[in-house]
Amino acid sequence: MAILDIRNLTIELDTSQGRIKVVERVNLTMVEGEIQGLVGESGSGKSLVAKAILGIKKDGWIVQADRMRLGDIDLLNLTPSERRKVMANDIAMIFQEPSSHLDPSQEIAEQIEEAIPSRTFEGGFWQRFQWRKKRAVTLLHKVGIKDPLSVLRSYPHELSEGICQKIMIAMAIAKNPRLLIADEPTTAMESTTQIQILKLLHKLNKVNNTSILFISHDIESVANLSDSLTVMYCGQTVESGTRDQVVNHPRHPYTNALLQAIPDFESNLAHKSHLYALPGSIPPLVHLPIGCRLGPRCPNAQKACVKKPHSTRIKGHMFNCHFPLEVTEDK
Amino acid sequence: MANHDVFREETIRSPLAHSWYIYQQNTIGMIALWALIFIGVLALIGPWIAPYPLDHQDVGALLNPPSWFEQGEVHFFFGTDDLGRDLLSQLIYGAQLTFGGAFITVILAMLIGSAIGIIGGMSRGMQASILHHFLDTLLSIPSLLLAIIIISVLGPGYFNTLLAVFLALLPLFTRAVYRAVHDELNKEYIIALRLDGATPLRILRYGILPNIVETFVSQTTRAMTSAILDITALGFLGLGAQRPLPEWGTMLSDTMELVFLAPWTVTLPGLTILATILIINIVGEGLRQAIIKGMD
Amino acid sequence: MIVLSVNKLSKSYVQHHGLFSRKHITAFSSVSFELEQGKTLAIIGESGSGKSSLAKALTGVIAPSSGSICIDGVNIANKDHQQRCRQIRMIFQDPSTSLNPRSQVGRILRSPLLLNTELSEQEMDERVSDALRLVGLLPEHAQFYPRMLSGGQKQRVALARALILKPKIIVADEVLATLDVSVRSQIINLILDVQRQQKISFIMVAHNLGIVRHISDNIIVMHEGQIVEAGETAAVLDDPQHTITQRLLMNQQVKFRK
Amino acid sequence: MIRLFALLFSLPMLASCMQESQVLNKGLVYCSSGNPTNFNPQLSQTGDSLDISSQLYNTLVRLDPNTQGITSGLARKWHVSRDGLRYQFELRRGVAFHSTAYFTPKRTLNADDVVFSFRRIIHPTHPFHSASGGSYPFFNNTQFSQLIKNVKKLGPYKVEFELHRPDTSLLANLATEFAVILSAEYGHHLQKHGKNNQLDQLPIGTGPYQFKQFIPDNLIRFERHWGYWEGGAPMPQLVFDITTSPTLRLAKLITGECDAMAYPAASQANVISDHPDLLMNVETGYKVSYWAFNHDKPPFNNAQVRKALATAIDRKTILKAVYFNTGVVSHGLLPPTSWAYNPYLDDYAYSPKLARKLLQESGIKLPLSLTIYTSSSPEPFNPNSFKTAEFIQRDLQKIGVNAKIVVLEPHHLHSSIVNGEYDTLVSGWSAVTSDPDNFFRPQYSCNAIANHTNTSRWCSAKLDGLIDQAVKQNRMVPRIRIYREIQEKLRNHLPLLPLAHSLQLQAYRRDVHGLKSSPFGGVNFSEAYRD
Amino acid sequence: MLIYIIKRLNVLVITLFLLSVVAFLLQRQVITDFVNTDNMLGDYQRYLMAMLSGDFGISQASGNPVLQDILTIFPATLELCLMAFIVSLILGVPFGILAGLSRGGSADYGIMTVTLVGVSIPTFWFAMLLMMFFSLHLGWLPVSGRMGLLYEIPVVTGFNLLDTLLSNQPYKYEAFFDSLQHLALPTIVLAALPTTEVIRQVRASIGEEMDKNYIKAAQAKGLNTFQIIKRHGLRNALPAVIPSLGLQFGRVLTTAMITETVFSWPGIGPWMVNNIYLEDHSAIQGGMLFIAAFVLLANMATDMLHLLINPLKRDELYGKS
Repeated sequence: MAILDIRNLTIELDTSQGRIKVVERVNLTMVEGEIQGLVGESGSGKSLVAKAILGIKKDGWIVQADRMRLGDIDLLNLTPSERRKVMANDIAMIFQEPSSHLDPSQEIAEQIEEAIPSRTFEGGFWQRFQWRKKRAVTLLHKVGIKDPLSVLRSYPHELSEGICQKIMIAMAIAKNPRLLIADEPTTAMESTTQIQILKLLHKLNKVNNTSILFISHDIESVANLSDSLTVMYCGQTVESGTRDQVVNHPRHPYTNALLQAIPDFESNLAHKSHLYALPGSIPPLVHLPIGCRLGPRCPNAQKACVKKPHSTRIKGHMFNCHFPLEVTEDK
Repeated sequence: MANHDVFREETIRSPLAHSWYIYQQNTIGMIALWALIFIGVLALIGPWIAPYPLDHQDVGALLNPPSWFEQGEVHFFFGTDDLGRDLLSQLIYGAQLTFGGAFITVILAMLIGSAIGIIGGMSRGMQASILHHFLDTLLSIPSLLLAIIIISVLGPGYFNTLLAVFLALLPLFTRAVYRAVHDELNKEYIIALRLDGATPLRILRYGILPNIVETFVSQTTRAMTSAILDITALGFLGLGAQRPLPEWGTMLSDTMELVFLAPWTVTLPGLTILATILIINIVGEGLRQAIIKGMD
Repeated sequence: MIVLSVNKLSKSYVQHHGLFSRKHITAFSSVSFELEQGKTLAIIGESGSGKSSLAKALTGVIAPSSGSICIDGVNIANKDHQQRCRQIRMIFQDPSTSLNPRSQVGRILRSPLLLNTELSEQEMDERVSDALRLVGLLPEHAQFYPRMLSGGQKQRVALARALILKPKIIVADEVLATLDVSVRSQIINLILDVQRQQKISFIMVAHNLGIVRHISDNIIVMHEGQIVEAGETAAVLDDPQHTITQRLLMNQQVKFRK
Repeated sequence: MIRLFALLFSLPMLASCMQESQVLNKGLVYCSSGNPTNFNPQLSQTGDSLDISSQLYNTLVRLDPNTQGITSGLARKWHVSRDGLRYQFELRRGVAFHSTAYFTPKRTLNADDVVFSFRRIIHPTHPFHSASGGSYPFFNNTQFSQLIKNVKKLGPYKVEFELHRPDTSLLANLATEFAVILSAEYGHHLQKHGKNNQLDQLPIGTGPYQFKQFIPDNLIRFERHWGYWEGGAPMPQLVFDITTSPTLRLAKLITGECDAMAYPAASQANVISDHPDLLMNVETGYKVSYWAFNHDKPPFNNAQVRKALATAIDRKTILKAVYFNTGVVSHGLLPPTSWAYNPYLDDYAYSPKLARKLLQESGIKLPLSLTIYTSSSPEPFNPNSFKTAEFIQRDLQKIGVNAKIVVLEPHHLHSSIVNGEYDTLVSGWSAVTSDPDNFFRPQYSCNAIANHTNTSRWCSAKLDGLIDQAVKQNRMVPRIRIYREIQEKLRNHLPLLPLAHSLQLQAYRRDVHGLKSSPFGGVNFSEAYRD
Repeated sequence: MLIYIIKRLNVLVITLFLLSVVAFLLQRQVITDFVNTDNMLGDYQRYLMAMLSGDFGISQASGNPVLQDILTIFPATLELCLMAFIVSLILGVPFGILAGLSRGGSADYGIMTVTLVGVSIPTFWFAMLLMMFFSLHLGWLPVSGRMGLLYEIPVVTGFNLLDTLLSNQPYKYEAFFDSLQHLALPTIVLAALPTTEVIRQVRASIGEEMDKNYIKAAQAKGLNTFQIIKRHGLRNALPAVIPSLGLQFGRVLTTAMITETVFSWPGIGPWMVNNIYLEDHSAIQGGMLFIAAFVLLANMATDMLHLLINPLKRDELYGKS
């Protein structure tokens, strides 16, 4: 069953240059218990999608969708307070730069305890007093923190990014969420720490069967971790499908370019030879091209590309391109 | 290949020109700017355009109310004071003393204070740190208090007031510029410039100064308001300009005894001070915003 | 032909703790290596391993405590920026902070020429245009201010600034880290082209081993200010000897799905 | 938080509703104009000390407010010897002194106290003569010490003043607020403890109120003297709120913080009379403001020059602009209400043309420059000396005389007067008796130069003779004749140009009754109350 | 912590030292006219010793020791300043939060316009306007002084509000309310400046904090706006306001000197101005050093407080800074 089902999500921003469609008709479907990767470079709108799911809105945002469901809950028809309740109970989120997402003026203990919902309490009332603290310790243990007591007594600035991210994850799993959104959780981290966090997410998925929406600009780590992938470019979905479909048989030139840009260890690319690169750069929000937004950079672009391409779907492998790539052999 | 043609539509303006462009969109700011220019012009040519000379006393028109009152007369637009002096002329002359005096003081303080700040900011090590701590402490004493302290040494008087305000403003500029320069020095583009082999002077000219314009603007407007407030306050306390100099604060303290008889002699100079400071604040805030916006 | 030889280069500084206690901190010590013309040397290591400080010391951002940096046999360790910058140039990690937001691209590029050459106005303009073309920009970009350029374009300008004095060596400190993948390849290609055309040696501080493997000829692995392993890239990465290298490599290669 | 805020701001409003207060009805507040230098009017001549005098002290004789005649005070009756050289006073019995925290009297008033009070002034060897500086301005100005030969006790309640020469102004002088009677017992008590200065700082007198507290620049607190010989005052408490700014004094009067105020500014007269809650007493003051020429500084010793300058001054405008018409233009030094006033004196009418002509004829080097010294604070005789000086400056400019105004704080001005630094001086005189002698002697006599009241520094033996002759004469008609002659002389010589006589204003709230004030300044709260 | 205090005190002492030199020169110039310059150092030494032992000399005007005079009148000023601070916090914090939350909105616009006028209005004129309106026109509030003078309250603390309550007069509550009334106008005038400053600071601080990531995280946790402000926003925003309060103290004290002059509040302002008129030099320099030292100490104290409250800054106390 689909834990998350989004149809034609469109997000518009009011800016001084007028209203801009930063996210245009994006579809996203997640099966329960999977890790779904959402890949895109800067300006692709992937974080906006996450915020739209969470329902965090700012002034000047217009969010529209044909459908937006979390399991059996219709997210579109909720009052703000119901929405907050859903957020509090069913969705958790972890972010990039975790230390800045912790309140600098509070000890970790306080913040974790705030994140532990009362509904998860089990046991007699006499245990209530110490319960949250115990639970906090257990949670920290779960995310692989070796000295939970001293961590609980610390302030965020005294801890490393890796520990902070683990704390964020601990706070996320405290409420047994149905969906965990990880928005660039490892960006700007040491590679050693990155691996720890990724391993932890992987373990959570495997052990608790938590559904994870993994958002990243790094197709390498996404491809590594996820069961299925969605690739976005400039607010449009370009391709989505299972890991195998997207990574091994990309149909969209953009996905292909992303994959080619990684000089893999196993690839037989000649040393110091040119890497495959799309020309040009990502257009700024105020100068988005019409039609297929990759158009000006696409090696296969033709006249037809000024129109928005229809999506093609083959066995759950969806891609939006006028001139898709041929199916390639397994790499 | 690059999408430069997309940017073609936008004419290439320097960040400062761009800031100015942004400022021009700010209607209130533009009105305030024109008003500020108007006050500046008044301060400059006031003596030539004032309806009456400074020492003109019309014995036949003592305490005339402003012209919009029933007993008012048009040729004394703002009315007269108890010596039959035209209030409008007094205020125009006062612009030179209050606004002009503050302006010159601020400009001098800016030049000298910034110079010290730049030297302090560019030099590293012990002396800079001492300067820093000393300024920090000195700045915790407000400028008016500092001015009062200086006045208590120098004695009351208009020139002494300006001197006191000048001395009180110095640390303000020095510290702000010192900080800004210090911050700039650690920026990567300054390091890059240094790696280009640039001399400190060149780093200052092309690297640092264009990037601390905002500091100059905000400090200058801040200093301007505080200078006017200080000059008028000292005038009001009787420590600044003395009668018959029509410094606005002095005018106020002088007319205080007429508050029952001729309220306009109190309200009009006060309103003038308020309006002037308001205008400077609006312009300053507008410019600051525009410069910040012009940066991105 | 060896252009750069670094011998026992060290950097340490004193950090004050309160009034009395002070601590000697070593950024790196006794670093020695050589670099051939037209080759690329990659420096890898965990953060805090001193690789960034080493890059800075090489270009003169910070002064080394001891040791020598010889370019063509001349020690430049204690020379001023003017002498140094004709030989060795630096590209910073983040182009948006290393380009003066209040200067036009043209002026940014001209400033090293102005300071270090005796060229006429016209010649300088030509050099600027050439440099811009070389990095894939247009001469018109000289009129632009950095804020009008995209991240990739800024990095190109930074590269042009490094190239404009025709140095022998360019030190690039994590220049690829902040770029988007699709743009990153462009810059890598550009660097490779420039190296081929101008026979410039590169020293690249990087952490993506895939890229390192692709573009570098030699590699230095640093840990806690020391070189723990060095050699030809392929040799080191295919058969890492030191545990640190092994760990770095392992982290890069964890596969969750196969 | 919002509730707290609301509470905080409602409190003052709430309190303002509680007008009916126990305390407020048991006291009066008087907005006085400045700190008294001491609490003994013998020692000073300022209005602030005057205001205190009638609360704390009594005098031997008093001035009847209606007839301006002399009536009895602490002296029940008095007798003047035929030759006018001996004055005998018979004292009232059972007059109690103040009993305060610092002194408890053991006896009532007797002749010793009178002898003590006056001997202190006239005998330089008296232990208290130099206790507080040894300066007795009023008595110096009236040349009291030169007049009195001796003050003798004739009996427990009988005192005799022996004079060197007859002087008809003696009784008037003794009726002033300066000739107060101190307690000899208190004096001896202090002397025993070596605290002589305290006599004038912590006062003991016989007046309706006794001293309680003094906080400089803030307040003076008096409490009712129950044993007052004329019966205790209606109010238990009297506070002087020391407020230097006349604007603030009026503001306080309007808000009811004060019940009466000292010296309303001339500019406020209309506001006060228009205000529904306020009342104003207007009395012709025995005050004059003048423009004095320093005879020590040529060319101001030249009568022609003085006349030229005098003709240049438009006094009517000064009266209008500075006095707001609360006064009259002065012709000669005396106010029109004085019996010695000379109505036939022709005046220096305003005429710049004539002034210019006179100045040219005077033969001095032109253009002329001069300084005008003046005080920066309002004075009883001139609400705004500086403004007056500004008008004089303007008028002088019209005849081509360049005047520079030097404004000084009162005590700085005083030292300038002592040193004679000024060319001309805008100042004035407040008389303390209605006797014309009190105008002429301080301003024109040679002795007064040393007392710094003769600010023109002009000295004429002939005029001195006339002034002395006038006070020896106890018949009215010849006296008037002498004074008229004096005025003629002064008109011709013009050592100073009298400018204006100000009115004596006294403002108080409508609900205050029984307030007494005198034309010479000073206020008396002995019968004042509020309903 | 100790080291930090020592560091701060060091600078404080240096500044006061410089001020004392100025004060000394002032005194010398007037009294001895630089007659014997050679004896300068010795004189200064003696002068400094006297200062250190709290001997500021005798006021020529009052004849009392200067320090005694200052200590008598200073509580009045302090009372006024503290009241102004309380009011400025009570008003400034909620309005600042409101403005900070509705950045760019109409509430923000309105509040910021008012604060702009607030910083632009000359104190003395504002005082006169209020006096004209509330006292003279409406007759609601008294124009001057600390308390109706008919109330006789013994001085214990020097703070009138406390003294009235501590006294055993039968009318003590009446007197208390009367002092409150007297405080009202000067407090409003004096509070104008710090209130605008608090509003601006809180607004900026709240605005800044609300943009921070941990607020987004709290939103993602499902907390509502009120909870977020209460639990996270204020906790982080308010400490940032503290150091500026310290700076404000100096400004308020200075403004108090003007306000006191207008409302004839018997505090340090009129005292100081009067002494400058009278050229009473020992009083001037005593007052000057006292005020400067007080402002600097107050400043230091708030900085300390800020460091103590803010966990991020606490590290600076032990070491680096």
